[in-house]
Amino acid sequence: MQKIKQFKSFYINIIAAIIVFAIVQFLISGQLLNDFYINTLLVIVINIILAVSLHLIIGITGQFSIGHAGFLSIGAYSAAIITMKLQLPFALSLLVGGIAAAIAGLIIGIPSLRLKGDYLAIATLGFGEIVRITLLNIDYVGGASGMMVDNLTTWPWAFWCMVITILVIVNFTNSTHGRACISIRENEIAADAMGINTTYYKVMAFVIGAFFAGVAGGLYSHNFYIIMPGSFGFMKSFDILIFVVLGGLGSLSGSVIAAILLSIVSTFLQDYPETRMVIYSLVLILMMIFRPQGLLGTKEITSFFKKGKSSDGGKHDGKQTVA
Amino acid sequence: MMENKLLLKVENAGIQFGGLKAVSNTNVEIKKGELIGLIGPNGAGKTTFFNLLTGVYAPTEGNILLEGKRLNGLPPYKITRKGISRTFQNIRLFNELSVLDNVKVAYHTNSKHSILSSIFRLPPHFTGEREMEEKAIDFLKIFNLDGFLYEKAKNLPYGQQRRLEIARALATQPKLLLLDEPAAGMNPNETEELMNLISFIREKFDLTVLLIEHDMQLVMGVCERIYVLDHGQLIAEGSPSEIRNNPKVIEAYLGEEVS
Amino acid sequence: GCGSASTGGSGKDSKTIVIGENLELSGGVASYGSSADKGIALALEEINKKGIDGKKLKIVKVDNKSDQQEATSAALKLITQNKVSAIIGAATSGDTLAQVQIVDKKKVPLITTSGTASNITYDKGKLNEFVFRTCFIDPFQGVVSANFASNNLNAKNAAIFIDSSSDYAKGLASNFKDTFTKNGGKIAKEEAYLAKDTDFRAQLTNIKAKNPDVIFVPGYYEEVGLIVKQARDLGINVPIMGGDGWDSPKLVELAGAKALNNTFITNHYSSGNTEDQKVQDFVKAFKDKYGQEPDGFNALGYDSLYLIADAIKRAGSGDPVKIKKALEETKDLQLVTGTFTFDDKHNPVKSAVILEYVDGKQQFKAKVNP
Amino acid sequence: MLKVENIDVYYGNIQALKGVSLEINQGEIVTLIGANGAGKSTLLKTISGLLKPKNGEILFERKSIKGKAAQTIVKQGISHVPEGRRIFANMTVTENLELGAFLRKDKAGIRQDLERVYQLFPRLYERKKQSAGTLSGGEQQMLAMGRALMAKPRLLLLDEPSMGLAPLLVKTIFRIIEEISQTGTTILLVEQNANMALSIADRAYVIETGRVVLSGTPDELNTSDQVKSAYLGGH
Amino acid sequence: MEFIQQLVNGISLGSIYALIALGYTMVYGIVKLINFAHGDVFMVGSFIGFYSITYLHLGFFPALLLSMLVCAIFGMLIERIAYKPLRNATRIAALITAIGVSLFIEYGMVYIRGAQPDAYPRNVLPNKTFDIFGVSISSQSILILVTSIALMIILQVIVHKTKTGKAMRAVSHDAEAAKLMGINVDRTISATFAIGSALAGAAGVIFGIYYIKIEPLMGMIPGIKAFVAAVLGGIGIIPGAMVGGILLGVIEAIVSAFGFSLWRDGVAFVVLILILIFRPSGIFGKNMKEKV
Ligand SMILES: Nc1ncnc2c1ncn2[C@@H]1O[C@H](COP(=O)(O)OP(=O)(O)OP(=O)(O)O)[C@@H](O)[C@H]1O
Ligand SMILES: Nc1ncnc2c1ncn2[C@@H]1O[C@H](COP(=O)(O)OP(=O)(O)OP(=O)(O)O)[C@@H](O)[C@H]1O
Ligand SMILES: [Mg+2]
Ligand SMILES: [Mg+2]
Repeated sequence: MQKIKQFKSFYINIIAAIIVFAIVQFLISGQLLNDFYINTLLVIVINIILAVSLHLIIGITGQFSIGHAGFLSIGAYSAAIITMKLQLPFALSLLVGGIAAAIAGLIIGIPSLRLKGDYLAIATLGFGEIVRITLLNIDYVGGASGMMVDNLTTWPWAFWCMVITILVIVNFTNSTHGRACISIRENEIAADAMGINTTYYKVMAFVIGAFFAGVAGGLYSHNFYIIMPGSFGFMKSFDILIFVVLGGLGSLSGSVIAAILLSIVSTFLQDYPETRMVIYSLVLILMMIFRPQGLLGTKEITSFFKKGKSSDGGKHDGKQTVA
Repeated sequence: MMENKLLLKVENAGIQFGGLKAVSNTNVEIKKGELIGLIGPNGAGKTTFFNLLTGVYAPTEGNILLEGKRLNGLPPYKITRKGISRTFQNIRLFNELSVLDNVKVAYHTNSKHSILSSIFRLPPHFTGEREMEEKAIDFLKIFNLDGFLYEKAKNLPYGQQRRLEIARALATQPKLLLLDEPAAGMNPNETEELMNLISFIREKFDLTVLLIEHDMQLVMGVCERIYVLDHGQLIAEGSPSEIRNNPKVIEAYLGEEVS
Repeated sequence: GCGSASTGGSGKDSKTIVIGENLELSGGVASYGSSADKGIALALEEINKKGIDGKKLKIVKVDNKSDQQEATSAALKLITQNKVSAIIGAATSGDTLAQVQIVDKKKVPLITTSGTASNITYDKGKLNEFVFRTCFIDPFQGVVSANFASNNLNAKNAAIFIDSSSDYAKGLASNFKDTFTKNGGKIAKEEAYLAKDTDFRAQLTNIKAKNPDVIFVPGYYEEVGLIVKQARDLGINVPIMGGDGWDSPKLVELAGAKALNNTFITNHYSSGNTEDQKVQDFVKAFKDKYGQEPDGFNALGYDSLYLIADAIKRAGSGDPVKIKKALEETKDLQLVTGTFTFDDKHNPVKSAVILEYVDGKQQFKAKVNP
Repeated sequence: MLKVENIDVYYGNIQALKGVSLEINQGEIVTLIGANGAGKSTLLKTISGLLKPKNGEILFERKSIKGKAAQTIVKQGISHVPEGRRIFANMTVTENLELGAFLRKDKAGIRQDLERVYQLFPRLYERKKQSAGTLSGGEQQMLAMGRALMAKPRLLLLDEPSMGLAPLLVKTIFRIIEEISQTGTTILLVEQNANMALSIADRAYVIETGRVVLSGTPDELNTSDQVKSAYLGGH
Repeated sequence: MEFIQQLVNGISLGSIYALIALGYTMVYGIVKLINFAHGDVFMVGSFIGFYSITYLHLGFFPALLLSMLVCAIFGMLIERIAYKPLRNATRIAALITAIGVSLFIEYGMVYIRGAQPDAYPRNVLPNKTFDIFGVSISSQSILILVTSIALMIILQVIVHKTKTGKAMRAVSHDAEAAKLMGINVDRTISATFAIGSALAGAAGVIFGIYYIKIEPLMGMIPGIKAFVAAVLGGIGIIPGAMVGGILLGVIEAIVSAFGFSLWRDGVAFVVLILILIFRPSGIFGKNMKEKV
């Protein structure tokens, strides 16, 4: 029974993805969407990949990481080197970007074994800055002035990378491995006592998360003509973090929705140059004040449609309590 | 005979925090299938002793042997896989996970499907997950928790949380089960139910149980043998009636008369 | 989508011509972007007072947050949504490079106010046809400075202190170095800093130890002001030189008039140049509007819009391709930051002046033609 | 002394107390028994101001304290020893005790009470420089009670003071509760250890899923079959 | 000699970090909030000092006090409006709010006065440079060091010896239990923010006088650096902030002295990560392992 259900939802999701893809592709081919809208779509898709990959690290595994821009930049630069310096195919560059970032994830996963909470946060922030400063000092990739990159990211590439990212992370999360990660988030000591190799899963979360951030990096660098170390500072990490938290920590669909909404808000605010950041920051503050648990809390969007068998204890989390 | 096989042997084990010898020089032997009590005043080092057994702390002296194999210095998850599982004095459930998932996590060590099979949704993933679910539900049935499978753990009433913790510990399929004050915060009536439950699972799963408890009714009622710890040292060992009348224990722990 | 129902500003007989402004109005280099913005706003007022053959200019401003990703998307928006006839911006090379391929593909001219990297207009032997710049390119100033150091200051040992996060500074520095060594001088020490740094004492201490005759600091006034001050505090009294990035009244406030004595810069114009009416008018108009002295970025922004206005006038239409063509044909156009003629790489050919700071005032020393 | 009238208390949407009323007279020990989750702790928290009732009234010495902030209620003479001790883990034993007297200004009185607490709990005296987090459970419970006494309360609310304590200490704690009561402090005691609680109480209330279902003297309750089977164990 | 000069450079840079880190660490220690807006309160403090010196013609001390006062009020307002509603929410939610507040202050300031820098007037405090065996030390850098140490001591006394300080620590461990002691939690947290923000304000004025240049985004980098300094020393520990700050300053100066100025921040972060790996709670941090 369970098995059939899982199979079914798996294929329903894939079919839904194909339909979305086809519609947008049709609009693009029919020139019904101009370049600006296409670019906005690509920005959204890249942000979704980033949000979902960080969601695995923070939302699922509970590792407070604020250096995601580090993985993004490693992916972006590695991919750019593959296409621009070595003249190899774009597809390969995405893969290499992912792998390079995953290796970095492995390395930064190691301090995570000893550090917790805010200390881990600052260490990962430091990691992001170290990556940025290193790039700044490598002349091969242009140092501070950056590196020109051809525009190769197209809608199909971006879209299917996003679908794969979501599928992999959803499938990982909804398995015993994902539950192991969640148990670390919930209570590391108990997880350990239940025989979960917490070291392994923490590092694994970093590696998988970093891999997809790296892929996003490849898409990113091939979409914006130029990459510079300056674009990958901690503010970029914060932007990604904001998607995850605003969507609801632990909710994948929440991260996706937040990434879409905030990308649109940000594009929209370009028209209000004097006040854009003031408005943006107000939006942030107000959202957090009125929905501190994020847009979806810890729930997934699907649970709003399903009644009955809810695994989230529905009404119980109306208000945070004093206890 | 199976029954008399030595399961756990603790030789001169101890641990020091800074200057404080929280546990020192303890020698404990537990045979397969026994139900043992560990009592002692507050701060005697009982929980710390559990922490030594489960690898939360590595002993600074002595040895801990499970079925003759040394456990010293192993990380907790490895010790769990070798067959020691526990509950905590202050409940440590996975609060945001459902009751069912709490138990599934504990069964994780026994699952065989790899990360790749889960990511690609290969057949082993489905068989593995199904087996886990069935097993987990079986455990929950024993504890009468199968009515709350999809409730978040944190939303359970206290008594049920305690039982869920025991169910979860059982799901790792341990040889030795350590219970740290399982009856704390329960009224006498609930305590009695718990006593029966502990006896029942011991029989059913062929378990060895070591439990810490301050409720003498429970300890004297179910334990076959009792160790008494005071100031980090074992001061007595024996059957409930021996312990009840041991002057040292009375002085340090029980007080004048026991009801 | 924002669907800012564009009125098709570039329509053939429309009364207004829409110009896009893609600048760093927030983020790391917001101060440069918003400086350019002020200059542009002043120019817009003046131009629209007279009109261009009966037409008026309208500016659509977009903030690119000092971020390349945003610059790309802003350029796309200006072109496809607002249908602009030309774009001004960005203020920095990186944010300009992020738009180059787009404007070339969409055939809309872009003029950067202060993006000095050479590959903005001409890259790997290929001209980026629709891209122009108002500022100098780097080599010229570096060469002029080096010659001045060797010939007028008789310097033999120079130290260079570079803003490593800026192409501009790196370009100036490398040309200075080449010319200075060609002149028989020696570079005693090279040190670097990054934009937004505030403490330069460590590097200056290293420089001091080498006893140079002159220090070349081709950065922007925000950091240079502090560098000059800290250098003097550490007892470094030798001449210090720099480029047009220094030109701002803030420099004097930051460094202090006294510390600034014995420093020299290359610039487009001298605000104290009483002979040049254009400069005087600009300085006065700027002061009237904003109540402060203009800086180099203000002037470059101001000139950028005038360059476009002039091209529109000659093109006689708001058609982007025609404007581009007219821009290419700009000849001896007298503006505040010099006399403009674009070379075949779309760089302005204009002369430089050398200025000395004396008690906080710029004093004209020499004029150097390219 | 304390009068609770018909209060309703909610956690978000769930109602934890449904029209609870009770009364405590000057100098009494009143005990509250009930199963896990019955709402005992909720009631204490509501009295001490940590939770606010939606409806109903709470009068302390005839004045309404309903909805007042916790710190105001402490000032009026109600001290609450919360469930789970809640001592300040990184502070020393002495500092914890001093915090108990936070609102008091009489230095001499505070000194005296400190002495008294150390007399009641010699164990705390031995550990006065130790940071409270490293105390054992029983020591922490003593500290929590000592800390509450430092406020010199007229009404002391105790939430499961014997939880997790060794038998000897349970006896000690109950002895101390009686001692405290003899000095004139009124006590509202929540206990799982119903036998013990009833043995020292003047009156008792039984609470079940948010409602008071029974009340009376210990003798009356001891003879009630309902109470016996539900709370006192089947002996 | 040159090396000693570099050490002196590093210590004066480090004392500025320390000055900002003190307020950071104190707020963190009590409220457990990484208050990213702290650097921006520092910026606001700097501007208040600037305006009161240039427009109100106040001297150094009055300007310093005014700035501290205004920042204290500003800090309390921020807490009341933005952080208080999130007191029971997750820490990470509060962190995002703090980032929002930080952006709001930065760009609110840009909106009000533009992004251009301003320069502090230089006659506020006499600046003498002492030349000791070729090492130049400015009287201002000595002043900064002395101020930081003095403020550290005052802060330490406030937190550990006064009643308010005890209340602060109690609130930091368990706010609900603190209420039961009669502590007014809201007021205590307000006081914490007031003191922390006043320190940031003081740091802002001193920074302005020492480095001259102030601008709306000036709080970002020193804010992050100060946070790093606080973590290095053991976040929440007041003397730790001091030591962390100085250490960070000295590391930066030495890295620059060896000619790797572009790697300066990178090295600082590498040192941070290494220290954390070996001492996961910073130099002075007690490794408070959760008791099981
Ligand atoms: N991590 C630690 N650091 C320092 N001291 C510790 C630590 N863990 C335990 N202790 C000390 O060791 C002693 C034994 O503590 P333990 O928790 O084992 O007591 P216990 O016998 O379980 O008491 P209780 O019955 O109250 O639970 C106590 O004095 C405690 O303060
Ligand atoms: N913070 C909270 N949020 C939501 N529900 C709560 C909260 N605290 C308690 N409850 C619910 O309110 C009810 C009463 O709880 P309370 O803690 O008052 O019970 P109790 O009688 O003290 O039980 P125990 O013997 O376990 O201490 C229970 O159903 C409990 O689940
Ligand atoms: Mg214990
Ligand atoms: Mg309770």
